[in-house]
Amino acid sequence: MALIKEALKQLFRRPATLKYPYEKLNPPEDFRGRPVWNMKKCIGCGLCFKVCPSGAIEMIGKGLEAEINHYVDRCMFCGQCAETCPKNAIRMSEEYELAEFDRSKMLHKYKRDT
Amino acid sequence: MSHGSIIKIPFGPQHPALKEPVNFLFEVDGETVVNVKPRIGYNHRGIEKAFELRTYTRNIYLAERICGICSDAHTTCYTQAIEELLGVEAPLRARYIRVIIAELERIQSHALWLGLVAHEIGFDTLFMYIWRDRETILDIFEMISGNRIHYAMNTIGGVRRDIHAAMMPKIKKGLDLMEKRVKYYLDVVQTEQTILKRATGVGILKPKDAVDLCAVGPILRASGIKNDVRADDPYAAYNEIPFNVITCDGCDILSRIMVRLEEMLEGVEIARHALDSMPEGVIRVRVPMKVPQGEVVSRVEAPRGELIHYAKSNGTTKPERYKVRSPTLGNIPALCKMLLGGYVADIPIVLAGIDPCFACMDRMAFIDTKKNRKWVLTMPQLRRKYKRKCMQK
Amino acid sequence: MEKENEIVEMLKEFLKENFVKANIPNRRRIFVHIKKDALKDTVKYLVKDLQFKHLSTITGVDLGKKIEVIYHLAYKGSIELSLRLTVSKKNPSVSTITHLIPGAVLYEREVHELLGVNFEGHPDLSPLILPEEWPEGVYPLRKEHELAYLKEITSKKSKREKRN
Amino acid sequence: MGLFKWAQTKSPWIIHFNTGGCNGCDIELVAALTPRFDLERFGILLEGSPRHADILVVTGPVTLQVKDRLVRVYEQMPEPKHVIAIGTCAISGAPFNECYNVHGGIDTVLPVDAYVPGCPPKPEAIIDGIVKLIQKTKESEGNGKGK
Amino acid sequence: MHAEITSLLAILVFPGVIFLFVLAFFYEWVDRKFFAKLQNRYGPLHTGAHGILQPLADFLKLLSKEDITPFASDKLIFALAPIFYLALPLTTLFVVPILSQTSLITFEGDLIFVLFTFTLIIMTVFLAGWSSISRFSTIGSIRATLQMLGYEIPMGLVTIGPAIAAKSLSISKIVEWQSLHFWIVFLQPLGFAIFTICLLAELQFVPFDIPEAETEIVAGWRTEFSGRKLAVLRLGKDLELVLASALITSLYLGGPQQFWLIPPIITFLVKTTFAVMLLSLLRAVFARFRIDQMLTGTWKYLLPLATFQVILIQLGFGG
Repeated sequence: MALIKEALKQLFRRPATLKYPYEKLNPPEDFRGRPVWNMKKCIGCGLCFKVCPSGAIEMIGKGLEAEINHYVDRCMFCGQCAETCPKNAIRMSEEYELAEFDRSKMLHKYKRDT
Repeated sequence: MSHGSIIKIPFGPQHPALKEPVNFLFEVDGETVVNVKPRIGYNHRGIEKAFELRTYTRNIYLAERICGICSDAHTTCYTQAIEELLGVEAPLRARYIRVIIAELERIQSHALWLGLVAHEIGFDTLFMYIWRDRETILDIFEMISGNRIHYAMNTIGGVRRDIHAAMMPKIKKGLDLMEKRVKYYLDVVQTEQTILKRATGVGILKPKDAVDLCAVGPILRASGIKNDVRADDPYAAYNEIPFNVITCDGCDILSRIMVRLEEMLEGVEIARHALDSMPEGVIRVRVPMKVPQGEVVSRVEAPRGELIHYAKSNGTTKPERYKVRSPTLGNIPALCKMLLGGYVADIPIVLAGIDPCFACMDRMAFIDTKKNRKWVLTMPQLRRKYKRKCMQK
Repeated sequence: MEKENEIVEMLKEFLKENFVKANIPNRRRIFVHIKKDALKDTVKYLVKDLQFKHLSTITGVDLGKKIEVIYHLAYKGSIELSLRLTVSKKNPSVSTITHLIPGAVLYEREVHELLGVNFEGHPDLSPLILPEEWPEGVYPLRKEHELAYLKEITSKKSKREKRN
Repeated sequence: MGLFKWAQTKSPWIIHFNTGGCNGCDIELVAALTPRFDLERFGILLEGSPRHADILVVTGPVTLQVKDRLVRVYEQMPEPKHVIAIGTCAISGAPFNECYNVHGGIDTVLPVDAYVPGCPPKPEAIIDGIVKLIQKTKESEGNGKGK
Repeated sequence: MHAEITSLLAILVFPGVIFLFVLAFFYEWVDRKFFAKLQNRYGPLHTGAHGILQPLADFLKLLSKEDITPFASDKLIFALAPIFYLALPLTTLFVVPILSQTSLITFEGDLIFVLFTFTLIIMTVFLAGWSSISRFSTIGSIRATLQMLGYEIPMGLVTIGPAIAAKSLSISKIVEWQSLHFWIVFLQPLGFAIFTICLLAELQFVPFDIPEAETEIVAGWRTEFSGRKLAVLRLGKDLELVLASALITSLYLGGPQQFWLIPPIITFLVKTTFAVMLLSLLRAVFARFRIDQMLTGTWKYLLPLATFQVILIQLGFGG
């Protein structure tokens, strides 16, 4: 019965629940969500793809012409790519609601606008 | 005390008491357990082999994913080992940050564990309260590292993110809240009759057995043996921080609960001290890709006990051999000892009592196929009989 | 480092010709290389006389032609002594230490399973195979098995199941 | 929308299965049940028996040992049933690609209805995945009766 | 003819079958909501207003699910057990006064009948679990029966208390007596406590949810049931909750009484809701006992206390 006081106290308290889909908390500043490439800055050095621990990044072509494919279904959001990038072209966004029904939709392609 | 036939009861691999697949075969005489055969290869992924195929940088994240609850302990152990091979030392500030993260992790891990124990004995309300309070720590983690679990804080040569002055008030507030709540739970656990009934004198592990069976961590400490890697073999900045090694000599589940709760309080103190006395400076040093030849043994006190990594390098960018022994594996022989002679209904709580983390343990498997064959074969046979019958068209 | 040196000296004296070499790379870390046959006596000496009661783990390393078995023993939790010995790959066997340290049961099994080292006198060293259908004689942590080969075993197993 | 269909979208019971993951996702799934996120708001209950469940929530890459079990649990579930893969390793097995005992993502074994990436996904992301799946069943054809 | 239609309507609709089903769903919602509130969360929220339709949604969903009969099971008993499990509390509810101070069916000794059906319910549980031929169900059913051995006798003893006070074995008479004198809870608080504890065990609520302890034996005796059968089992359980709360109300809290202008049905609903909340509260603040602890506990403490209560009444206290 040690908990009875605490339990009864809860009756007069608002639930601790965050009514999630209806109210959202903003993720903190440095949240590690889906990485986003800024292709204006990218020089196509390929470091991100070499360093990725789970092989989620694919680079097609070389140098400034390079296209980057990012597979969200393989990404583990560690942020090593963003940390390694010499030009700071990768940013960890605050996007985390990434659920999909189809794996093919989880591929994000980045290409330099010319 | 034999009442005739011995019944074999499988426990797992999919079982609500276990959030992970593992299997125990119990031989039961009446309500008493007379034999235990663990079979715990279900989480075996083959990580040790994978270590040899990846570069040192990529391995940090693999080490992190050995276990989701004590991920920081694994990375600390890994980065320490590689730093020693490289002959570099992480900056002092980085080591202080490692201590803070490790202690926060210990608090959240123990909170998680206590919640699960409460859940095992059907005390859902306590479970809900504890997990609610645990969110405080997870919020702090999210703020510091950008993720609730898998903080990815450690890197070879230091830590990746700094703890800024702006974060201090929130961390301290969270620690204050945790301290208050833990003290309350300490009180609840000692006064709630139903918990005392379920936890006192259950899962006894005598000090001598604990030493002989090489138990580690809170299990060992709950058997009254003072043993803590943080104190005995200080790493990170633990040699600069005063703290107590908590022991309890009840040898049962209750003392394991007490040890962990007291450790949470101690963890709050350590984290506070570290936050206050953290020196200024850089948080990481750059290290080369190639690691010179050598070998090293690295030890860390994970929330579940002594964690030991052994690394051998061969002068390339990939390790030659990497070995991990997680605390849970070390505690399995002790667990079998605890279960013997106990009640069937006590199995979940005793099992939970060692805070099993099979994800850690099962990077390597051990399966006793020959002995278990009898069961392994009968279960599919039994299940095959369960032919599905669709009544609805 | 005094204590560490002292332990090495004591071991040297105890082992005599069975002692191969020792080094102390860091504080509280000792690596001692001994001859295979002296294992039992050494562990007994370490456990009974030098208070190395805690066995942290046993590591097996594939050196190519030889397999190295390392026993990590801890002195009252602080000094970690790694006792190393090598066995030939053709006939990898070493005597068990389970009667001295009961906690070694699982570690020995693990090394047996993943590297194929035979521990003589182990109470229950039945074939420890990873998944149930893992082929005998394939030890995943040996260097001669490439990942591709191991993965092939994996996929073969799934294919066989599909046919059923 | 039929009455049964409505009931199905309002009362999805889940069963949780770890196929050899690191525990991170499992913890976050359990955290989603606790007061802060409270999955019961949507009528979601965590059931122990596969016979009672509608959604199989799988975490972790499929290891060889656990594969058969996974299929068996799936087969024990009554129709209509869904599978959600939680976490990156359950989707593609990616962090453990070089591990010899890993079979790959869940979709190599079972048909998956929804993927929730993240390592581990936040409880919010898990709720998001389940809610999206419920939305999808609501929109799909059929009267909601089992096959 | 007219009277027959009215009584038929009374049995089928109000306060009979349909009303009781609605009440069962309502009380499940009350129970879940209150339990969640105690745990500082919302509980069902998005199904209907404040999730009030949640139990109905669960029920309908289960009806629409595939119904699997395990191949090895005893099919006849497996199919019949859920029906019995539903029918028993439902029939028993007819002898409990709901609408007025007399129940639909009343006879001298219906209290004994209620106790008898409580035993039968457990026997159904046993058959349900036993017929599934699954380890977990079998253990669950054995535990249910073992547990019954513990609480059945104290429960029988304490329910004699109100009967002695009202000098009748009929629940309706007991209710009537209370409206003329006091609520029996004031006369026999000890009996009330014991009765509540026994009902917790009967309902298999924490701390006595041993037969369906999720972390030990999956879902206990219900493990193998799915689809329609599970729906019926859950409804049966809800009806049992209604029955339990109705019994607390009629035996100890005065039953459906008329207060000024408030009709008896309202007082009945208020009192039973209170009883459900009490049961919920109790199940929130305890941990589960072990089966042997439960048995020794009931025999060691509950039984002597129940006997003591009866002796007290005989001595003229609380009678």
